[in-house]
Amino acid sequence: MKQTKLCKLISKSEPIPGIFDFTVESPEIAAEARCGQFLHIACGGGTFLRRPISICDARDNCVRFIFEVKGEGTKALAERNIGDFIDVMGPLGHGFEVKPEHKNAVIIGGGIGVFPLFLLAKQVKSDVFLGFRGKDRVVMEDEFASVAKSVTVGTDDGSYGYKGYIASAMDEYLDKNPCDVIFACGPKPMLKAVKAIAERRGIECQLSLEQRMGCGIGACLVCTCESTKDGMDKQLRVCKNGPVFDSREVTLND
Amino acid sequence: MKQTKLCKLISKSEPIPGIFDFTVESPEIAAEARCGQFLHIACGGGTFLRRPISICDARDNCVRFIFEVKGEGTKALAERNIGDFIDVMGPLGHGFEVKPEHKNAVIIGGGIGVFPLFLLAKQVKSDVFLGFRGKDRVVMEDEFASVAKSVTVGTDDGSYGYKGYIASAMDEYLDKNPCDVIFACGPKPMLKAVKAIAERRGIECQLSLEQRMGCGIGACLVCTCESTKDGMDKQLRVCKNGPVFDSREVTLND
Amino acid sequence: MINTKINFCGIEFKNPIVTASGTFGFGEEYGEYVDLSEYGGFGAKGLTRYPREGNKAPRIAETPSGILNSVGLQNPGVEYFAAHTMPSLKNCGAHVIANMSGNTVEEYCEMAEILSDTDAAIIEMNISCPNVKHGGLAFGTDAKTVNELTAAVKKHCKKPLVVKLSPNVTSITDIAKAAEDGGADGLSLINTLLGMKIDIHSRRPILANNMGGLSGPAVKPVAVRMVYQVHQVVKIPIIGMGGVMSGDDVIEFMLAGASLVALGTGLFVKPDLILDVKRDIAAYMERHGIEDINDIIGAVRLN
Amino acid sequence: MINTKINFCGIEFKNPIVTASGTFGFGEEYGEYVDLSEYGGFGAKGLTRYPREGNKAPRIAETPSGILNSVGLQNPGVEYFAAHTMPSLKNCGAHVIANMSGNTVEEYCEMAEILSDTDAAIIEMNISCPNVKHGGLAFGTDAKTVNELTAAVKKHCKKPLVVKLSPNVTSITDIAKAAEDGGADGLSLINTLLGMKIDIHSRRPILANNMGGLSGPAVKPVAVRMVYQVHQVVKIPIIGMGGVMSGDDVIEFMLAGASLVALGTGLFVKPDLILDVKRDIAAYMERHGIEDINDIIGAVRLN
Repeated sequence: MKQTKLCKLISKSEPIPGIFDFTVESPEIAAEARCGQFLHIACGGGTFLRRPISICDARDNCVRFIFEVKGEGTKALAERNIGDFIDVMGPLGHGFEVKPEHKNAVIIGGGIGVFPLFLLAKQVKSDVFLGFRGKDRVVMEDEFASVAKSVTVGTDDGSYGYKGYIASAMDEYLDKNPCDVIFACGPKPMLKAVKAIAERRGIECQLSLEQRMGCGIGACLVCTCESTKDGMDKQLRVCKNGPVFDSREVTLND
Repeated sequence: MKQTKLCKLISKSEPIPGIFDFTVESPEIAAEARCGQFLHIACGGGTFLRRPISICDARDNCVRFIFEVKGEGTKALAERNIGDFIDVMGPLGHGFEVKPEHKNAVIIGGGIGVFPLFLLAKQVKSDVFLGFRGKDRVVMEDEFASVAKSVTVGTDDGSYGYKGYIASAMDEYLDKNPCDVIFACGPKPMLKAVKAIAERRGIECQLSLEQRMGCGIGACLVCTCESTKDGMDKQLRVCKNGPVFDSREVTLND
Repeated sequence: MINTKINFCGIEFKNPIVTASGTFGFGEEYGEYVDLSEYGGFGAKGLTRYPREGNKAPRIAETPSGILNSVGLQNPGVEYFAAHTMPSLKNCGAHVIANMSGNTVEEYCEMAEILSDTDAAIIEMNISCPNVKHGGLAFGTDAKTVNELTAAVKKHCKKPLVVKLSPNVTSITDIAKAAEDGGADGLSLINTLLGMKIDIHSRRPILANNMGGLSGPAVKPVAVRMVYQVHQVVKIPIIGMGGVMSGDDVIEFMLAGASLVALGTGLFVKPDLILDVKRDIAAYMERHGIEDINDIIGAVRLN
Repeated sequence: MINTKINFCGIEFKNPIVTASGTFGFGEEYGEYVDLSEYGGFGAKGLTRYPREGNKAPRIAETPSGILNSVGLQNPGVEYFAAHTMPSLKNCGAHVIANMSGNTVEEYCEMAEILSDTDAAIIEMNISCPNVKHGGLAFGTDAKTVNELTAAVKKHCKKPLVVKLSPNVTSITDIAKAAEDGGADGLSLINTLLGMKIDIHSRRPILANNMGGLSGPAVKPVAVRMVYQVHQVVKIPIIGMGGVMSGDDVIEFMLAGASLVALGTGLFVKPDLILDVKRDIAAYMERHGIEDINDIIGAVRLN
């Protein structure tokens, strides 16, 4: 039987303001975790629902996740101290699928969407594209650089690296380089752009989606996304069928 | 204007299981606090209302309060750590009235009702009666002994000191000793017994009452107790008119 | 310079923040924490034709994100209020919203007359009371009764008459329209949801009165929904309330359709809540470039 | 040895714990956390006559001590359930409570017939749906409609028929009696309270469907009150639900009058909630020397 777990917080940092980098101890989760999966965390602070937070890394009996303080729940979570126990369900969901034919992989992340891509980047030597709003929001560049073939960082405001949307940087790269899969996570406009680029170029593309969640395991049917199919397959469950989907499966409509 | 205050927790202990002894820093509250008054504390832990907790002591810019863990609120409060800030309203309410004619004062407390009597005992040299369920629940005996004329401890089960209800011990004492005021705090059956004894003997008696509270300042009219008067004075506000009342003012009816 | 002034039933409120009747006494106690002039107005304790002792204690039970209460309208009576309380509030710096509850139509009418001769700015009529002459069913649960009661009281009322709606009804919009048709100048909602909490060890309800009214953040989604629905079907302005704990909550009620918003149970937690609320509202208006707070009333757009 | 067996509509439940339809899928997902045989029974996802895609996302919004949801009855249709889902659940070790929602009386009757031929133990009829042939008003808000619908469906139903009541009504007892008079074998309550939450920055409701149903601990006091009121006026047994987060909550509902109690939204927080609940119930029974859990049903005494 699966279980919720009380995991000890063993390291905590705030690499950039409002972004918290947590590592908790859990041999079971660390052993099971696949890239692109998430944890469903009871944050405390008087909030009711758990919060889905993607797994950033898993090794040495520990799981690492990085999150942004957005509301009461994540605020309460950020206030936990080292040594505290955190109530975690997971690993949950269907993550990225790495296949033998993925010889030339591209990973693209935007903003807080870069975190769920790290475990994947460790697993598949890739050309990585990371986009941020500005120089002061750039995070994890060095870590990705240590495991990737190449890392291109861009900022929307041009204050660091490539100037403009990171999907455009990737598109320019694809003009000149072979690629047989794109893995993406980030804000919806970025995902829409990546999906369009991949489909225009005929490249397989896996997208990690977000949605307001309830149970986190596929029972309550609230965190749906629209699929390209009709009928009973029209609404897919982000928590169970995803969070990672083949780009041709989903419409990204609101 | 009055204000809620964020007070730093500077000392914390658990003298007997489930009873927590907290001292917080607050020069303003310490200066204002009168014996028998209470603090209205936001405990956290997802509870909504504040919890009224009596002041046990006030000195050196600090306020001390002792409480029993009874539910989620007090549980969350007990989990606070030294250095944490606690959201406090107070001091609130009408406390004990010490008058010049109180030459021979008796203080009687039962169970967690002994805590609100300590500041009073420091102020009026008294004969003190403290009742507990059993030996393992006896608390603050030495502290009361250090400030009182005499201390008599009793236990319901006879496992320590006087065997039986502490009100009976007081009644026996009053057979042989002069007394011009009784100050009491404790469970309702004890208060009823003390009230009856005082009225039979014609001794002034001040009772500290408890009731489920809302605002804590007299606006919401939920924490009423029944007075011996009729009409608009029938319902008194425990938080504002009390928590300490002259025993002849209140009926102690349910 | 942002404008937070609201014209409500022809009366200018310097800001949209008022208080819910029953949570604020007659202003005296909370006035020690925040000057009453910080409020646009405040709702005074519910009055009855004659003094009432109210229910036995316990009168309150805590529930998840809320409370149940059953005070039972303890109050000194409308005549005492008119003679003593209201005169003392004349210069408090905020409008006083007098609140009245009756056992019969006649009592409501008499109270409206008495209150009309005071300095209260507005008369709020609580219709969640049992109609003694008609089997004790609450006035507020039947549209025809609400219409007739409102029309009758309106004839005796020289102040703006605001009808306070009970949420314990199948169709809040039917009741709202009935009040409007009866001549109400404004509506306030929501009153409390009827609830119960049982002590499992004693097997008895915690409230001495067994049942009580649920308020606090727990009910906010129901309150916002009802304010929205009512705003869609009436032309008269609304005082919204139900679990407000922040300036953001006030904005939410205003977007749903409230012109004024009342703080209530939240005051028990934060006696100076109004100060946070005013600061948050100013920040919101600045962030979104809103110059006049009236622009957000009912400005929610459906998906 | 304590007894936790409950006879509900002639069916023996090994304990009083079930789950609320819509929170538990068809048992598959939560079955990975706790063996389904731990439950007395479970409420399966609400079915409609034909498959439904449901509403757009977001379908959930968090509220203080609760959630709003608007799934919109996404489900594979009653025929799929009868042919595929129910057979796979036959040996799951817990009774299955099938749940159905209709657009018309005819649809309800057809579904009752189809479900009667499955191994579902009980058929639960959700009447909070709009009556398409009568202007879209919910079936469950009018006593006469409820009575007629129940009587009609009962003729087509070979299983115990439990009517699930909406709390969004003026008189829950009128609706409950109407269902009982119509032939309902049991009642379940409460369904969700209608609510709304607005994103103040986008000025839009958070739910794509604008409004949704409020559930979770926030509504528990309303649910307990309604279960109590209904238990006082009907003879048929009740499935109580609304914000259960612990064994103590289950006991509270049973004292109020519920024979079975459903876990719902609480499962989202604690997928293995049933284990805590069963442990707490056993401890309560031991503490109070209760040998048979049936003894506490409706055992609350008023003050």
